[in-house]
Amino acid sequence: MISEAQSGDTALSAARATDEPAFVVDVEGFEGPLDLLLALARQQKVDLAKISILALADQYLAFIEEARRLRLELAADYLLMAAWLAYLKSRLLLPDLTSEEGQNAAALASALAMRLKQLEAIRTVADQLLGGAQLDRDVFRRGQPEPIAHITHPEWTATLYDLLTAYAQQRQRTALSHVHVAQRSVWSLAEARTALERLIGQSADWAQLDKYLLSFVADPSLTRTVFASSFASTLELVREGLMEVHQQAAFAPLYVRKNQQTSYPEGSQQQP
Amino acid sequence: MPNLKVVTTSHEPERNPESRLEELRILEAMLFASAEPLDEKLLAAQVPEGIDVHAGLLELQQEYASRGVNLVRINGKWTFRTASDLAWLLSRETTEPRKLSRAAVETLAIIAYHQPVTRIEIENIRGVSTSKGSIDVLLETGWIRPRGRRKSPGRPITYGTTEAFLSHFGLDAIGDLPGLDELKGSGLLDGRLPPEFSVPMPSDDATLREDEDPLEPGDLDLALGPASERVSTE
Amino acid sequence: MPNLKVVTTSHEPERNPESRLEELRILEAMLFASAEPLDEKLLAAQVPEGIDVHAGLLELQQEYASRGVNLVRINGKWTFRTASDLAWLLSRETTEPRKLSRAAVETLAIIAYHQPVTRIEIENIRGVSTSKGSIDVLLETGWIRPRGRRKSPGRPITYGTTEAFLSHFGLDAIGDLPGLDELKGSGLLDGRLPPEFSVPMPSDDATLREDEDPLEPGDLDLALGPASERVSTE
Repeated sequence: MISEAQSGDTALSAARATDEPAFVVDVEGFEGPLDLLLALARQQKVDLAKISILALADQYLAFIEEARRLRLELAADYLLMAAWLAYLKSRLLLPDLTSEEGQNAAALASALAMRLKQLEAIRTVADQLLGGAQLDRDVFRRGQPEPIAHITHPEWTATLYDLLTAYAQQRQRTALSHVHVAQRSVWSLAEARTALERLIGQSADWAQLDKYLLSFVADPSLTRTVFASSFASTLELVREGLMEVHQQAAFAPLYVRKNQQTSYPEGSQQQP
Repeated sequence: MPNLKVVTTSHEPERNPESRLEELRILEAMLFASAEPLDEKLLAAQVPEGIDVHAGLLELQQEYASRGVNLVRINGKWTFRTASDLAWLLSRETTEPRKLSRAAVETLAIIAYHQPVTRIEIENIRGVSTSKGSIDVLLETGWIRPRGRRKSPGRPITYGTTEAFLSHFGLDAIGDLPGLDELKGSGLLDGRLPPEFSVPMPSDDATLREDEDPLEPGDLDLALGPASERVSTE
Repeated sequence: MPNLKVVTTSHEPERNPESRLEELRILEAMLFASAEPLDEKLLAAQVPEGIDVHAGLLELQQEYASRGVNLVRINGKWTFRTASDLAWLLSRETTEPRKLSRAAVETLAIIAYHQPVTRIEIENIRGVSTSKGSIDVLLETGWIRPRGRRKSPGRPITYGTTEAFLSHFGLDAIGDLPGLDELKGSGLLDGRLPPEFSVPMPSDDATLREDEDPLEPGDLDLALGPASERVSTE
C-alpha cells in the first residue's frame, strides 16, 4: 500500500501527453490504486455494478504502462495492483468461465467491483455529511451564553469528639511544654518589656500590674519569673521616663500607667 | 408601527395557561443561557415538579420552527441554534473551521458509518494505508474516540464517534446520518463480503460489542495525541 | 397541543408580511449568534439592504418582552438576555459539607471552655498565634459570636458560643462539656499534668461579665465581614 504522505510525492504531474488527449497520466492527488481504479471506472460512465472489470484492468494496465514509459516512479502499491489485475485479466480471458478457475476469477472481479462501489458510496455520504450544516460554519449556538453560576455554601462539620480531643491535646501540650522545656520557665526581660509596653500603650489609666500579670500567666509555675522580669522591666521603663508606677503600701498591688506627668491617684507614692 | 401579539389557540384539556406559559419561559431561558445542549433531566430539575418537560420542549420547538433561531435536539439533548437556511448570512469568514484533508474526511465517514472500526478496516475500505496523522487530527477535533480493542490478532484499537461529532453535524442520533438509505440500498450488506465491508445501521452505543475488549489504562496515551490530554500512567 | 400564533395588528401601510418575517428572522439569528451586543449601524451593515433595522428591532423586542429571553438595549447596543425575573435560573446553590481545620477546631474548643475569651487569650492558651481566618470561619459556622469587649487595654472583642453550637454538638447546655475529671477518665488528658492544671467550668450566659463592655454598633460588621471574604486560610 501507499501511504498518504507518499502519495503527494509521487507527483506525476505535467506528464500530459498532448498527442493522447484521452489519456492523461497524473497520479498526483490519487490516494492509492483503488482511488485510481475508481477514477478510471468513472471514465466508463456506467453504473459501477455493471462495470467491466476486464476493461478496467486494461485501463489500469495502460495507465501504468504509460507511467513507466515516462519513467515515472510508481509506488509499490500501484505496481502490486497492476500485477494482480494482470493476473485477474488472464483468468477472466479463460475460454471456460464455468471452470473452477473461471468462477474464482469471476468472484474476484465482482469483489473488486464491490470494493469500488463501496469506496464510492462512502465518498458520497462523506460529501453529504460535510456538505450539511456544520456548527460554527453554517449554524451557530448562542454567542453570549449566560453561564450558570454554581455557588456552593460550605456546611461546616466537626464532632464533639474532635472538639474534646482538640481541647485536651492543646491544653496538655501547653501544660507539659511549660514543665518540660527549660527555656519556657524563664520570662526574659525583653518579653516582659514588650508585654508591659503593650499594657501601657493605649491606656492612660492606672493598671494593676500583678493582676494583669496573673491573668497573663497561664502556667502558675511561671509566676515568679514573670514577676521578677516584669518588675525589673518596670523599673527600666520608669527610668527611661516612659512609665509611671505606684504602690500604696509594701506588698500592695503595683499600679502602672503611661508617663503623663500629671496627677496621681489619691495617696499614691511615686517611686523614682 | 405594527404590534405583534401572542395568541394561544388551545384544543387541550384545561391547564392554567399562565403557569404553562411560565414553564415555557423557564425552559426557554435555560436553553438560551446555555451554549451547550441540555438534557431533559437537567431542565426538569429547574421547573416545578409535575411539569411535562418533554411536551413543553416540543411546544417550544414548534414555536421556534419558523424563526431565525430553532430549538434542535442533539444526542437527545436540547439547544437553540440559528436556522440553517440563514447560513449564507451568518457564515463568518474569520472563524473558518479547520479544513479536513480528503483522507481525514473519508476516515471520519468510515468511522461514523462503520463504527466500531479499526485502522486496518479503514485502510481496507479506502485501499490505502491511513497515516496516523488522519486519526490524530480527528481525535483532536474531539469527534472520534478510541472505544475498545478488537478481539483479534494484534488487538487493534476500535474507534467510534462522540457526542461532539453529533453536535457539530447537528444530529440527534447517529441513525440520523445522511445517505443511510443509499448505503443500505446499494447491496453493500451482501453476505458474501467480509464483515468489515458491510455497512450496518451505524450505532455509537458505548457498550462494547462482543468482539471488543475494553481499552487498557495506557491506551488513551497512545491514542490521544496532544500531551495535555495524556494521562500519566505512573 | 396548543399553538402559539403570531398575529400582527398593523396600522402601517402594507408591507409584504413574508419578507418582513424574514427580516425579523435575520435580525434574530444575528443577535443570537453574536458574541457581543450589536449596534444598529453594524446590524444594518450586515443585513441585506432595504431592511429597516430599527423598526425590526423594536418589533422583536416587543415579541420577546413576555418571553423567558428578552431583547434588551445596553449602551445603545442590542442583545438577548435572560428575563430579569428568571435570573434565579442562572445560579445553582448547593451546600457542601466541609470539615473544620484543626486550628479552627482548637480555637473553637478554647472559646467553648474559656468563654468569654479574647483572641489574645486564645493565643495564650493555645501557645500559638491564632489567625484571623480561624475566627472568621468559626463566625461563619454560626457557632461563635462576638459578645462584648474586654475592659482592658485595646478593648479586645470577647467571643462566646451560641445556641447553634450547642445544637450542632448535641449538648443540652454548655455545662455538659466534660470537666477535668471526665477528660482524664476518658483518657483524653493523661496523668502527667501539673497539680495546678485546671479546666474551667464553662458558661455561655449572655449577660456581660464585670470586665466586659457591650459591643459597639460597628463591631458586628467588623466581626462578620462580607461572606465572600471569609476564607479559611489554615
